[in-house]
Amino acid sequence: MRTPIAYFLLLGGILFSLGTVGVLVNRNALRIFMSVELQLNAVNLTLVSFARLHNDVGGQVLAFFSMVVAAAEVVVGLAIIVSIYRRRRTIDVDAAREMRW
Amino acid sequence: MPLDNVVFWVFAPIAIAAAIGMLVTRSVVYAALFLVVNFGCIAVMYLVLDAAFLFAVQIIVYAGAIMVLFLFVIMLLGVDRIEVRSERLWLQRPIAIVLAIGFALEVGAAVRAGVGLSTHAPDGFDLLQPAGNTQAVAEVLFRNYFFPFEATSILLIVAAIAAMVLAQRKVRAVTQAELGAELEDEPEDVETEIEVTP
Amino acid sequence: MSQHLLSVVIFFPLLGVLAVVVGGREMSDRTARWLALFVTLVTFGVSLAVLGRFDHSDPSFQVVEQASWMPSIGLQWIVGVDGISLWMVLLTTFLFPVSVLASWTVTTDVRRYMISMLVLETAVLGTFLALDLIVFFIFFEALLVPMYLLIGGWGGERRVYAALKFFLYTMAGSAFLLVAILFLYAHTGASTFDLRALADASATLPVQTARWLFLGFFIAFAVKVPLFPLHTWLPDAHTEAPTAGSVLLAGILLKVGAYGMIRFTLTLFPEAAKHFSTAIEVLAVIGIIYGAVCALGQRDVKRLVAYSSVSHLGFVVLGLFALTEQSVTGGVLQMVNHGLATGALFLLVGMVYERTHTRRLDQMGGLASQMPWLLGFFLFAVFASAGLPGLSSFIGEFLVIVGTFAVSHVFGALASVAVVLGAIYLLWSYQRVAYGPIREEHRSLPDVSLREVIVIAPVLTLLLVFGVYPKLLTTSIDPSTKQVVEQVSPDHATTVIPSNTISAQAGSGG
Amino acid sequence: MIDLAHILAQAAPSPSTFAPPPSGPDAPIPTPVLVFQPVIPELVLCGFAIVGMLYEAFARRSSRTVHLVLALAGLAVAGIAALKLWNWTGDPTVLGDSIAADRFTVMATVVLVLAAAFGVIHYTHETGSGRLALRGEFYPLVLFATAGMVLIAAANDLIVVFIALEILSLSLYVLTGLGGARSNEAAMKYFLLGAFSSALFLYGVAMAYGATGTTKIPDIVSALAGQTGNQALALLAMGLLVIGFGFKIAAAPFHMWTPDVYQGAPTPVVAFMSAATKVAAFFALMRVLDVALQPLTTTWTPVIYALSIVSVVLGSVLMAAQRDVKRLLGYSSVAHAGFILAGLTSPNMIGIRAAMFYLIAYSVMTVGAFGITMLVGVKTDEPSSYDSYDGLAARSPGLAALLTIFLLSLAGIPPTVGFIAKLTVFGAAIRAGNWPLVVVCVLTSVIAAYAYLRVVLRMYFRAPHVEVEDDRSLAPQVVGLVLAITVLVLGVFPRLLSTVIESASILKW
Amino acid sequence: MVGALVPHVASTLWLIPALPLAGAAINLFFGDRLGRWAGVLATVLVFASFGVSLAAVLNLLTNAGDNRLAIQHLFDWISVGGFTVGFDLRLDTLSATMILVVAGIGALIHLYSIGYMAEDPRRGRFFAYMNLFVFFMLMLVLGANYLVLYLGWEGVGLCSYLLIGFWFSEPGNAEAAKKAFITTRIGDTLMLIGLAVLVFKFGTLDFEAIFGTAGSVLTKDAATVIALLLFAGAIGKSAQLPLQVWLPDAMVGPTPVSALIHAATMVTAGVYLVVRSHVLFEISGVALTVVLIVGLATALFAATCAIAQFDIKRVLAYSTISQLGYMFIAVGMRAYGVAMFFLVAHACYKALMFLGAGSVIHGMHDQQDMREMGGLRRAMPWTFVTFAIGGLAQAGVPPLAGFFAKDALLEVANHTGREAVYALGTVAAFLTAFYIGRMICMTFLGRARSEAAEHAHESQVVMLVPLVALAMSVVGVGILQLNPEGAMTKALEPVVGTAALGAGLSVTALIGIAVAVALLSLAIAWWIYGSGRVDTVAFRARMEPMATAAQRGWYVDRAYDVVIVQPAKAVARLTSDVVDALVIDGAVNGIAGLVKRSASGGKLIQTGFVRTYALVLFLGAVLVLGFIGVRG
Repeated sequence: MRTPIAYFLLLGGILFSLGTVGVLVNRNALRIFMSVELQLNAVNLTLVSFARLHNDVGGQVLAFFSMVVAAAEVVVGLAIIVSIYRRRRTIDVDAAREMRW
Repeated sequence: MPLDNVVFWVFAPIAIAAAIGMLVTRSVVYAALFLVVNFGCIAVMYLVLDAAFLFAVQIIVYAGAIMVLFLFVIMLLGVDRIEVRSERLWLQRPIAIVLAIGFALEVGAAVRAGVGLSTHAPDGFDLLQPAGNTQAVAEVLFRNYFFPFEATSILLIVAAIAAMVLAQRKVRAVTQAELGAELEDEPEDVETEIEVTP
Repeated sequence: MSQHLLSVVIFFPLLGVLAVVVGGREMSDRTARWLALFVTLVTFGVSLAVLGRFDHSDPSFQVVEQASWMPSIGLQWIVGVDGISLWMVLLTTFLFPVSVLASWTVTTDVRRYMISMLVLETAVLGTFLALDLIVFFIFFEALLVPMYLLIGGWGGERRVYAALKFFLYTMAGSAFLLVAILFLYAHTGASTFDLRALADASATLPVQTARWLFLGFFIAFAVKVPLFPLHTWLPDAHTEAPTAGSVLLAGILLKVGAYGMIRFTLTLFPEAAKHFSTAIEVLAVIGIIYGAVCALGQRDVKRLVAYSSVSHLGFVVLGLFALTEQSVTGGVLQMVNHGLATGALFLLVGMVYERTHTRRLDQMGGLASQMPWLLGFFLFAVFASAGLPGLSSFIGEFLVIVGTFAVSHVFGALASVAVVLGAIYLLWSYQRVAYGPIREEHRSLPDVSLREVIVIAPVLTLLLVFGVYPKLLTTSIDPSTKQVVEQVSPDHATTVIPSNTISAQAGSGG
Repeated sequence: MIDLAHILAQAAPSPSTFAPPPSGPDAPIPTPVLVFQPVIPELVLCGFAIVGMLYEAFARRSSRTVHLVLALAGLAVAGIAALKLWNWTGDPTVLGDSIAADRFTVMATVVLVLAAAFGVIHYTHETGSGRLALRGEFYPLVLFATAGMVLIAAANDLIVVFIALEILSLSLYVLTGLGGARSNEAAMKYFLLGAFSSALFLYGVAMAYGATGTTKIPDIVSALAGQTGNQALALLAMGLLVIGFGFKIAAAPFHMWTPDVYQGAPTPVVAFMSAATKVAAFFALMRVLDVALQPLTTTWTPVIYALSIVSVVLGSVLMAAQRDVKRLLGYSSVAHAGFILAGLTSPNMIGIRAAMFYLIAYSVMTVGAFGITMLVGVKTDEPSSYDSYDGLAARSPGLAALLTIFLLSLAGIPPTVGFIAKLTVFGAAIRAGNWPLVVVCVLTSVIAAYAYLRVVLRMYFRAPHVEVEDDRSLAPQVVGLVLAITVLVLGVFPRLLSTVIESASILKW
Repeated sequence: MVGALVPHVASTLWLIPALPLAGAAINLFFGDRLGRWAGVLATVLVFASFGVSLAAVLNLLTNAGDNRLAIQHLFDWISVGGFTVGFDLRLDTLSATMILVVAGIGALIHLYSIGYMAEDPRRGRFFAYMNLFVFFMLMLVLGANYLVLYLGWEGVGLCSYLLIGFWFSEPGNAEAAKKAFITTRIGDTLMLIGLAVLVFKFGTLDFEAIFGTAGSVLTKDAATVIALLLFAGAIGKSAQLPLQVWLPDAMVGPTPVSALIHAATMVTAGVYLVVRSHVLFEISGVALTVVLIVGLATALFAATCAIAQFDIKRVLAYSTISQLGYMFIAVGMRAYGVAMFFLVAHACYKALMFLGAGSVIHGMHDQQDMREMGGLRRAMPWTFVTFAIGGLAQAGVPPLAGFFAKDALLEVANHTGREAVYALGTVAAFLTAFYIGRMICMTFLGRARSEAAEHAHESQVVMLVPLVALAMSVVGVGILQLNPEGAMTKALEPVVGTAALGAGLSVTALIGIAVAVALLSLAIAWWIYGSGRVDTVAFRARMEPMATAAQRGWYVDRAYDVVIVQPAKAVARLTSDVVDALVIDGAVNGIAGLVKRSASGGKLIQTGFVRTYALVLFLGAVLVLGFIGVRG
């Protein structure tokens, strides 16, 4: 393949940063969580690119693991969000600041 | 111009655009859909990177299962209607963006120093996987990463239990204070709470 | 038993604590008091046994006890006694029964009170006997807690503020001490905290380093002493503390600081000690005069005594850092004497307070006509504290002045100015308390009770005895100080005092 | 299970003597030698957890006693199994180098198991006294969390670290939420931030992989040492990993979740997680820093140095302004993270030992402290607010005395273990030449002492001005007493612990 | 060593101070129960002490002149690193003179006190203090080194404090007592510094050693410094200018106290000190001049004050100051024998006059104002006669002791070519005679000017006996020193050496002048105050404001108060209330406040918004990575 591997890595980095922005600027718990998913995907991309760089399938396996983990995380995360919504009738994270200082 | 180059330059922008779209769109549903698009692009990248197996998994697990789950929750909660975007923390966005850019630059610098912007992946990757990518992945998985693989099983059980705990609405004794809080929060839960509270 | 004598001295009070704790709520206040008294008395007895086994001619550490404690960092349990610590220990074990007996009037939470007292005694004894820097530091820190509880729990109106201030002030000081100790430990290569070993090893340190470490040690002790300008915790703590608390603070805890100076700073960093001596002497002299002047300005009798302590401890520090044998011995002597004299003063102030329920000078007066004996004792203590010859403080002050004079005429002269000031503020306050017409509400106050006589009499007696025959102390103190001084400044040790022996002979002839 | 392991061991050829990769779609995949003894504790924990789960699922009305017994049994067996590994003579690393079998791990396991046991006991009491609704799933989740923690301490492979991290995190998210409204909020905060930080951590793993082409610590260290590794990426990886761990150990500036979660989560859960999470994360961190990134020592020590300073200062100063004991303990956990990091600035055995000692000491103190806060000021809206502590000494002297001991120990006043712990870490730091750091630490510990003393002061010198009552039941007080005695005994005879640690502080890879 | 020659003396010396000490101890604890026997006990013990002293002195005099020295070493008081101070007693002719005066007159005054204090409920305490005083005074004069001397020195100060303030319930008394102690303490402190210098120079405080080597050890300047520091102590104790202010106020104490402490013994300790240390003064020379000038100034100053007083005791107080001035004049002229004789004589007649005054006050029911008296000679003849004898003695009427003393002094002044001293001395003598005359006239002559005066009564026998005894001593003691080279001087030679006299006016001429002056001034005094021909009130009015100024001691007190005392108080208040409370402690609290504020400010970061937390977390992440990037 002709594309420099760095491009993929940079793409991953950019996506990760975008995901970060999403985490930071959103007030909607679901959006935040989606952004986290974006980050994880960016990481996966990075892993796969490195796998290609090293000529080592291991990287892909790692990405696979991270997908599994992501899946598990999603389950729990969504469950938490649902329970939050049940209790507060909103998933606006800024609403939850009873504890501070 | 070789194919993979074309593919990259076609899909990378789309992926970024989709990500940005996810950020800026007003509706959560759209955001989810943008994310699906992004995942798709990434899947394509996997293909370019000779990770056929992951390409499949990406499509099935992410674009398929996970995002559907998301959409399902969105619908369940019906939060797509009420979407307040006003920013109370006025410094939050600028700082966030600046930091993100900084982070990206740092990663970029590391990559540039570490990998080099023009380094090409060595050839002969397919030689390592005579029986195809899936076979190779499985081999590595079950040989070197046997134990992590086992560990993930625990993870999944935990996730299942967690979901169960959080999902089921068990009646719970509440302290006076909470009861007060509940009263404001969710009127319809009150009587259930009260009747079971000794 | 015999080879663990010092450990017994240190930890015996904890047995009392144990007993009280086990006794629990069932134990009556009365029992608790008597128990505490008994325990402290026994401790005193044991310490007398130490005195018995002490060889006065031997300047080095005796009855030493050494055991590995935390080998991973070379921490050891080393305790030993020399001519200096011996008297600190005896002073402690002597003042504690007195304080306990003086606390008979405490009625709230007696059990917890006595527990604090006993824990405090153990901690103090530990500081005086420890020869391992960390062991010392442990006790040094540990004694903050019971004192904190005593002040905060049984003190005056602003007790909480005073207690917290006392605790943090001293802890902040000791922070530097800890760092210095660890640094010393890490950089001398001798991976031990044994004072004796480090004293040799510290000689290898670069001069600059040694000086910084010296400061680290010194600040901690300067706060404890307290040396001007680090003294401001003292008035509050003294004023708010309960009687026994004040007695122990003034009598013993301040000595911990001075003791630390002579035992550690001088021993470990002789060069630095010499290098900083002048600066420290200046501070000490300022403290002497400043404390006296502040005392003059007080309206609260306890505060006044507290400031007088600042002045007197200035004497001690001056003596220690004038680094002549006379001055150092005088300093140590002054530590004991001040402990007794100011201890007595606080005891008596406490007795007066228990009757009049005021500490304000302008609300007393004429008490001498109502309570001749109590005020008589008071007067005795006042003159003892004012350094009247024949009472103990005089010898100490005189030796300090003489010794200092040999080094610096100015400091010697300035220090003796405090003699006048001392007389002024002490007599002034005594006059306000004892003389003049008596106030109506004080007409029916009772004179000293038998218990109070038993409390105060021994202290006053010692003041007289040590004043007339200080040799009791000096015979054992002198060799140890001689050793220290020779180590720090060999040239100072003896030469400053021209000993024209012939005439000295003629003097003591007959 | 052990037999199975042997059989497998016989069956499979050793990875060193691999046949050339067989071709063909349905050729069997040779698996590496499987030696399971070192992971028996984890397996036991999971096993009991599953049993507990099944019981919860199928019992009509699950009894807390059964759960308690099950959980304690599981923990006990796990602990014993771990102790059996003390003299492990087999390969230092097993299961394809993904698990390290050394005393370091054993140590961690024992501590974690104990912490979990206390958490379980506290929870049982709390629910028993009706202050908290019983959720049978608590017990299995705690066991799973413990398993994850043990795993993270034992992990010799970054991906395993990551998975274990997720196991314990997911369990803790849920456990955090097992309370009222506040715990719900706490759970959400903890989860969102946790997910965010674990993404960073994973990115770090990826970078490590990119730098060295592997995630196995032994290979990483050899790669980096042999300079075959890629410096720039390795540094990036190191940074990201430190950040990920920093979140778990609550080091500033990654600590923000701590006070809220500590305040919001049910006290028994906090008692467990405050101690266990720190222990697990720190043990893993030590493995990563002192083994995997050993070649980069000169680069990571300054980072740790900086984090340490920020943590102690921020933690101690903010403690001074608190009005809620659980929150106070939250910030104190930040400060303590800083102290431990100070110990780690000496990148060698001394630092590791100091940190281990401190971690164990901290676990005892914090578990004890939370155990007492659980009992104070029950049946009030703000049980852990300072107001509930006014006049505690007069109300229930026992609790006051115990809490005082723990607080003094946290403040590092001798003769408590807290002092010895501080002594060891400061000693380590100074030996590494970082005396300025120690000066900062010591001074801030004075501020911290002020914060703790404010509580002591309220307990002893203040008259109660709000109507409060305490739970004076015996069992938890006995537990507290045991811990308090431990605090004092270890403070007076630290060698009891230090000697053990000395022999346990050798990391194998 | 030398003392060893008279061991039996040396071995009994301790008994002399020990006896009164025992009395003090007993009376202090059991005085209340002893009742009136307290006084008896005290008196007996002092008499015993006097007996022992007498025996010791006689024993001492059996030796040849140079061997008249006995030293008893009781124990080592201080011994630190080669610096040793023994608790030593020393008996030589000088201290012999002193102990006889102290014990003898002390005994008589004790006897007198039995009567004087008969009604006082606290007489147990009183006699305890008195005995204690005698003890300390004896230590002072017997001390064989400066430290023992200093012990006595401070001790008598203490007793003076206790006894002046004995009736402390009256507001002024305590004030006076404190003033006395502190004023003298100022001098004492300088003296203490002097001691330090001595140690620094000699390494010992022993008289023998110091005086033996002083010539070789000390330079002139060093000697001057030491001498002046010691003299400062003397000034304080002997109430010389500028520290004379305390003595007049000290008169609020019981009269026997004034007689014993503030006339006969303690105040003369200064003279004793200077004579004892004459070696140092002589090496310096300058110091002697200073002593002379101070003495002269004081003598005149105090005399002028004495003239204007109305309080009989204050007259005596100022006269005492003035007479002490005379003694210092003698010392300043190196006429130590004369000075010592003056001391003895003065002790006798001044004690006599004080006791007389006491008897008067007693008879007048505690009335001390002479304007309220008059014509008492009829009511109390014994008192009148004895008092008159004392007065005439001080006025310098031969053949009474005072005459010989003053005459010898003036003769020395004249024959050593100190005309100025002679002249001024004579003036002072004139003034002395005048106020003595005035006092006698206002008190005993003329007619009773008040109720009390008419009903005044003679005192009881126990009080009159001492008066008579002292009167006789005043008459008889003159033989000790009929001229400057009299027996006293001879006796003191081994201690103080001799000073040769030059030529001047013939002795007879001097005597003539002296007597003439005395009689003339007495006559004038009688004409003004005794004859009744002069309206004293109008006369005084004419003298204003001089009179009042003199009565107020020329406002020295007021000046001190304005210039020193008040400012000092202000400074003290300022230091404690502002500097310490606000500045130094303020700094401490400031730091604490800073921490608190930063805490309450810093906790605002913890907004409760989870996104803020994330932001901070990410910020930290970026910084960490940046940090690494920069470093790596």
